[in-house]
Amino acid sequence: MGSIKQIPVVEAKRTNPLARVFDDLVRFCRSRSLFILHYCTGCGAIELPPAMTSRFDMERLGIQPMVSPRQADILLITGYVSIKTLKRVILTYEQMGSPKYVIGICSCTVNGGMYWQSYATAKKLDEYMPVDLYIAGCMPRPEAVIAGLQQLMDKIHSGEASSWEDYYRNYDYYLGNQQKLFGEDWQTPTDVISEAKHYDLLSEGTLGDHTRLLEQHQKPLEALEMRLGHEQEEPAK
Amino acid sequence: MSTNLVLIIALPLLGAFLLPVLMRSSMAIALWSGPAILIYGCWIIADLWLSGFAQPLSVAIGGFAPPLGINLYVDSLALLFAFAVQLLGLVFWPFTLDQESARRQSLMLLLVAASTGLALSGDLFNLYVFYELAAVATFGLASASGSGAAYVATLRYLILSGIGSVLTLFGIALIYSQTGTLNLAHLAQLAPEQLHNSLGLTAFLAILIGIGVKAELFPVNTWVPEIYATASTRLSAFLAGLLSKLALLIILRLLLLIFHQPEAAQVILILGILGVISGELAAWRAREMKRMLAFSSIGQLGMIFIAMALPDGKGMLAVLALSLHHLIIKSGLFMLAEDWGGALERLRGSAKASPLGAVLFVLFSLSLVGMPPLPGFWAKFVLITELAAQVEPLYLLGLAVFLLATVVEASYLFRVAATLYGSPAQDTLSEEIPKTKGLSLLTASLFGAGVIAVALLIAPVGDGLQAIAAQALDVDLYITTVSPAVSGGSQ
Amino acid sequence: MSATELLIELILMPLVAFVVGMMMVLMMRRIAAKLQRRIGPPFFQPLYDIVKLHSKKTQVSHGLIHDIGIVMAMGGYIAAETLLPVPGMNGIAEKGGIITLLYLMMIPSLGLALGVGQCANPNGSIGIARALTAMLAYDIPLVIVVFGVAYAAGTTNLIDIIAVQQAGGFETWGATQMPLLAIAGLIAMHASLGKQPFEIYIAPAEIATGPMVEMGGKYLGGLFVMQCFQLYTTSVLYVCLFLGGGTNWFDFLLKSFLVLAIPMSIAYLFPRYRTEDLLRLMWKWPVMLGLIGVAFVFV
Amino acid sequence: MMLTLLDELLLFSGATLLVALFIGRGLAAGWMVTILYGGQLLALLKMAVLGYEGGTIASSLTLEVMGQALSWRFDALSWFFALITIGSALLSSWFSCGAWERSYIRQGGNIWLFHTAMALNVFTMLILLASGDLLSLFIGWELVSWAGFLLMALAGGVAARAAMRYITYAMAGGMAIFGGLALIYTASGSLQLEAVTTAVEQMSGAKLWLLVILFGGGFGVKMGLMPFHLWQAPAYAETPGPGSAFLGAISSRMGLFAILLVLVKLFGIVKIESLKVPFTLIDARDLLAWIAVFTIILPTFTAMKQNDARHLLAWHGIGQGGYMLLGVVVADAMGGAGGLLHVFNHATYQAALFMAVTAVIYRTGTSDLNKLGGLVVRMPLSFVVLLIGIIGLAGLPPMNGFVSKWLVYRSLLNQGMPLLFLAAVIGTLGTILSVYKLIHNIFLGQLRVEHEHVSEAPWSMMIPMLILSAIIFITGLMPGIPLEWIASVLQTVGLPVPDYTLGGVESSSGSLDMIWVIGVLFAGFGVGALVFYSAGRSKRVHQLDNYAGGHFLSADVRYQYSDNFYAGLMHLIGGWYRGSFLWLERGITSLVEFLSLGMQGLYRRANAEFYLLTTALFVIAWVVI
Repeated sequence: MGSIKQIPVVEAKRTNPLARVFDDLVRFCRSRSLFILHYCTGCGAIELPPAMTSRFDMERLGIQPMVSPRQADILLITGYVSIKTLKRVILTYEQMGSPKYVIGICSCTVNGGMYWQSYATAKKLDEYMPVDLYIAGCMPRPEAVIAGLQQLMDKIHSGEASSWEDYYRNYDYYLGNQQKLFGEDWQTPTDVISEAKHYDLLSEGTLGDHTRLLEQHQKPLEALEMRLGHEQEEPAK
Repeated sequence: MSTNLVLIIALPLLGAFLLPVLMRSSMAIALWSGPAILIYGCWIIADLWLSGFAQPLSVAIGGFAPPLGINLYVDSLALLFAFAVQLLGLVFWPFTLDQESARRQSLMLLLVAASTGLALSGDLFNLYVFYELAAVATFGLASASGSGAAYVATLRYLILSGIGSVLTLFGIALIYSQTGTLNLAHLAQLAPEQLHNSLGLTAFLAILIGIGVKAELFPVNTWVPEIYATASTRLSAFLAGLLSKLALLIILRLLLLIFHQPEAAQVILILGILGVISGELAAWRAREMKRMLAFSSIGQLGMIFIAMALPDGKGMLAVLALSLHHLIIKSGLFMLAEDWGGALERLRGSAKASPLGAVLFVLFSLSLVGMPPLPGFWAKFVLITELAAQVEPLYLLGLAVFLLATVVEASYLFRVAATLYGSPAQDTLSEEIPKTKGLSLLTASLFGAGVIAVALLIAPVGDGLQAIAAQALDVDLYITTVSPAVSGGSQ
Repeated sequence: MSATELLIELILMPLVAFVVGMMMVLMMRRIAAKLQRRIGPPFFQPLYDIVKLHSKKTQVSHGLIHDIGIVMAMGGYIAAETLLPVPGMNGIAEKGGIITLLYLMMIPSLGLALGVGQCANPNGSIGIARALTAMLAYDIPLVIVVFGVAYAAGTTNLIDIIAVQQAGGFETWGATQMPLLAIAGLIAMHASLGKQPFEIYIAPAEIATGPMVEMGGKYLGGLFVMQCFQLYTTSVLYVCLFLGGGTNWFDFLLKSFLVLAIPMSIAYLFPRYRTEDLLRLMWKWPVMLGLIGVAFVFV
Repeated sequence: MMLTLLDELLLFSGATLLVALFIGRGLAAGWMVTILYGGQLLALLKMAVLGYEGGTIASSLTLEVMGQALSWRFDALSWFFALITIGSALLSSWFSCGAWERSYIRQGGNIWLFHTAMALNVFTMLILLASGDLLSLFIGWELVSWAGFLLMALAGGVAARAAMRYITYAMAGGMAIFGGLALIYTASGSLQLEAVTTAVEQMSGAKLWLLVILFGGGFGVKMGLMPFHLWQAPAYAETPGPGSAFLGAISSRMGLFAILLVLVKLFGIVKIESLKVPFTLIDARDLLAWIAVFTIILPTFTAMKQNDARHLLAWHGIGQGGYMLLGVVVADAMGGAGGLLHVFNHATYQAALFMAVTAVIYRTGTSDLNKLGGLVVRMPLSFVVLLIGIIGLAGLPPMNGFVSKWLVYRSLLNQGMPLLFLAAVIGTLGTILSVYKLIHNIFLGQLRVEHEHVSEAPWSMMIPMLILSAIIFITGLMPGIPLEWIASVLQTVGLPVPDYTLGGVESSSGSLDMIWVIGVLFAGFGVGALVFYSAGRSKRVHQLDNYAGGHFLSADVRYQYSDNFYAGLMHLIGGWYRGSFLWLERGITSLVEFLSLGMQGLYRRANAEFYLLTTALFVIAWVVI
């Protein structure tokens, strides 16, 4: 059960003062330029237009909407997540570029809210992906949303908002929950384990029974590297 | 020597009548006599040529001097054609021997004799007689294949050339009534006063149309496709290749010696143009090798007529070149058609079965459409330079038609070539694909070799032709040769 | 001039272009905000975005061509800047001339097209197809305009073109000499910026920002840099062709920003044209104006 | 007798033909022929003085037929074209050796016929280029036409049909030239160039018009000028790979050579300019220019609609021919240089492009743009070659195509021809669109499952492609190299010469120095790379790890955009493709059909004697009246 508290925040192990300044600058820029991908499930989405447009104007905080997960920093889940939806949410989350942040809006993302009895709804979002911030309420008003975003900005600036690393560190746990929900043969196109290696975030929690289960049926999805071989089995007819 | 020259007409004639009798006594003699005669004829002419033949000569028959007596006029042009007759007679000789092929052989000899006569005779009436002889021989040969279609075609041919003869005779009669002589040399003298009028012209046109039947002149050539399609290819080759040229020769002589009037030329030009258009266009849709060749030879003859129509003998060289070229090419093509008769579609992919035949076909076609440096190109080059030199719009029209016709010609000839080299259709089995073989292929390759030889030796050949043309053009030479007594004007 | 001076110019010109370009991006977003009664982003927002994107941890690449495409997109413009004379710096403008400049400005889009192509995302491909079509649309009036200006000046050398305009002050400006061409050029330039109503190839809601769909991190950052250059190049080119270039930096920058402000303030008031409508519009009015303008040049 | 250098070259070429003819069946034959082409190239380079100083080298073979003197000689013009011819022949034949040859034989192709046809083409082209008078020009012309026919037809099937179409067009063109020849002959009494020039001097407008139309039309057919362009694309596209590379590179440029020789050198642009089109403001030169421009635009936009790589390229080949003619007829210093330089450049990149496409066909077995994609990860070198090629074809820096087009644009600008300028640029834009479609649909986008195991083309095919790419880039960087030859060509045909530098062209009204331009371009790339690679390291992902609106992608569902690539554009201009020329062609064909039916009907009538009598009566009546 990985909640944000238990994760030690890794400090950049640098001694060069210039590097510190640079890291600080980078964190500052990250906090002041946030591209949102709002995954508009449920009713919370209705609160975002006022938050973006002339009334509250997110852009003055450097926050602007984006359309594709590759471009986005924040994944905004604005309401209840049915199981079908959750698959897409996870796919989208894994396609986003880290550092990435997840914000759950409305009580449905916290505990299922009014869908508590529903057989088809994922109750707790943070069982399936690390969530940086919940904005509770049904639905929270734009002020609340803005306030939440500002809180996130502060966390980013101070460098605590690193829960995305948790997804790699405890991937086995999250995968386990996902498999419980979607079945044994669950697989996303993104090869999280190799990414964990790529960011050297591989830790004891990354691999486990569930990842082993995954590797049994996982179709190979390693990238198509350029090849310069001149020998082909036999040219096409 | 003069007697020898008479022999080349007399011997085949004799042979023609004796052959049926001979073969009753001995097959062998009968088998070899015909070729022997022809070889002898060739030898005579070759000998005459090689023994420094420079000046034309006239041979009086039966000792009466022209204009009273009849004579043979032998200049290099006539000699060339006479030689061609003998040689082709030999080449197209029906070599088997049985009852009806004996008839064919004697008819062949008859045809050779008559054709030689046509080439040499210097007398209008003789020309007519030989012409009739040739016609008779042709009927016999044409119907010899014995199929119903052949008989029908022959009948058409018979009627047509019959009426043609009547017209010719009518023309000759007119001339005689006007001048009282039929000797060409004599007529040449008298013509300027007595024949350069509407009557003379009528006479000429009557003769033109009459003889035009054999010369495949439009529109009296409607017999051509049927005959060529049904008669034996060797005969077709002989007719298309040689006899038409001899008829041309007659018309040419008349035009040069007697009737060099613009109107005459104009008629020939118009008919020639029409001939080209009709022939080439008709050939474009022909679905059968022989028919296609027949139509294309109509077109070619039309071109020759256009050349002939050029004023005061400018086209002489072109006529000569085109005729000889067509003679060789068409004979060769007909030889190929002997095995490749029938629908063109049958030929799909037969290049595999008979590569040499296909190559020869392509060679002949290329020369026919006038691809340099093959001889056909030079012949056409001579023609169009002369045509372009004319100011008369009709000639320029002729030029345009000629060029367009060549395009059409190329397109249909090479459609056939593409068919030959195309991959055979699935439904036809390989054994169904016709092959060119045996004698005909040999003959065709002979002609092919001839074409290539001419292409290589084009420079000397060209000079030779120019010399011949110059000699043939010289009217005074003709007159003085035939009747030295009479100098220039009338008696 | 000496090699070192030239070298300094060649380094300085792209640098200036980048800085000014970022300000232009800011201006653009501010204008948009003002038109929508918003406050708009802070002053350094463009810088924040670029730094953030380049400092992303994940840099998703679809292959070497994907990377090279971005490099070409930035590099092409960096090269183009050195052919674009600014007050006091001519770089190698006289070695290329305006035709070369126009073609150099196609290199970035070609590079981008290649990069997007390897992303194996049909949205991107569709976006590029539309972008190239749009190029076909606005380049036709653009070349008419360029022809008119170059023919009027009797040279394709931008330095000379500017000199000709500065000869007699305001009267000899291209805009006053050839007003029709200036208008046509403005429309073509607006279209070439790929802003509303001509941003069918971005179409976020339809094809997920087309070319940018698979671009994250430094890839998107590269495109942001490219956008700065693009705004700068386009407006400065227009200034050089019609507004007599710049005698000093002040009026040079003033002109460039004003020129850019015109299409920007039009852009955010309009929805988007479909491709064929874009073509129809571009091939009708600006072309007509341009041709008439060229006719005037000839008489 | 003493052999001149030209004799050596022609003999060498003939020898190549004989070798191909007699020992062309073995597998080593390809290499042997290639080496012999190399020998020809050397023999040509021995004549390099022509390319640099000009002058002529005569062949010792002369002929005298029926009063016509035939002679053969080389000058700068011939040398320039011969260089391109032999160069492209050498590389194409090199490309065809080894791997390609084997697969061609395995697919039932006749390699012997192929080598022979190639050698024959080169030989005949050299003869044409060497022609010293109009008659030998015509002879060479016909030889080239028929040799081309052989090369186009040898694949059989579709190719044979295309070749038939070609030969009909070519014959029509040839006959037009033949007619023109006759007219000139009557005017000048000889076909020697000097005599013709003098004869043309005092020739009436109408007659000159006729000549210009006949020759322009005749030569235009081989160039694929409007409206005689229909035959070219299918004919070139269906030729076996290296053959199409060779044909696309040089074959149709023979038309331009002849136009340069006859219309530009003999007649002179000034003379042509003096021919006014009645009731209009334009003259014959403008007419040619406009034909050239339509030849640029229409085929280019037809190419955009092609779905087969080879057809697309072949259509572009037609379009690029327009630029050459355009430059030549504008005929100022830059235009002439541009037109001629484009001949060289086009040869290089067109050959490279056809080879790259052939390599793709060799590996994947198809050139259908809707059946490929994503091959860049499997055939990167071919991709690079194709990329360099299309940059050249589209005329963008830094490749050589840009320089020649730049020169043409500049000449149009100097001459003040806005509409032609505009049209030329439209052509370029169209080219950019369609070449992006080409490279995207073959090499970019999603790799198909069946192409997972494809590998790069073998070296025997790769090396010629790389050599060509190198040439494309180097002549783009230093256009001065070919411009030096072109300068002497321009002098030979009597056109003004631009003052060129190694890097481009000097001119008071704006000059070009590619060395600088490319220098800064690559410096820019360098800076860009610095910025790019200074940021964090990239993570390669699989092509299926891709944004699809939250959809899970799988290999069995294509996620690729290739068909109807420019849908938006086609919404507008799709209706403008009327195929009018096709319609025209069909119309003419069916007209001939109809007439020939009528004629056959005429001969099928039974009552022949009726004709005879009517004719007889008619003519007699005509006489009497």
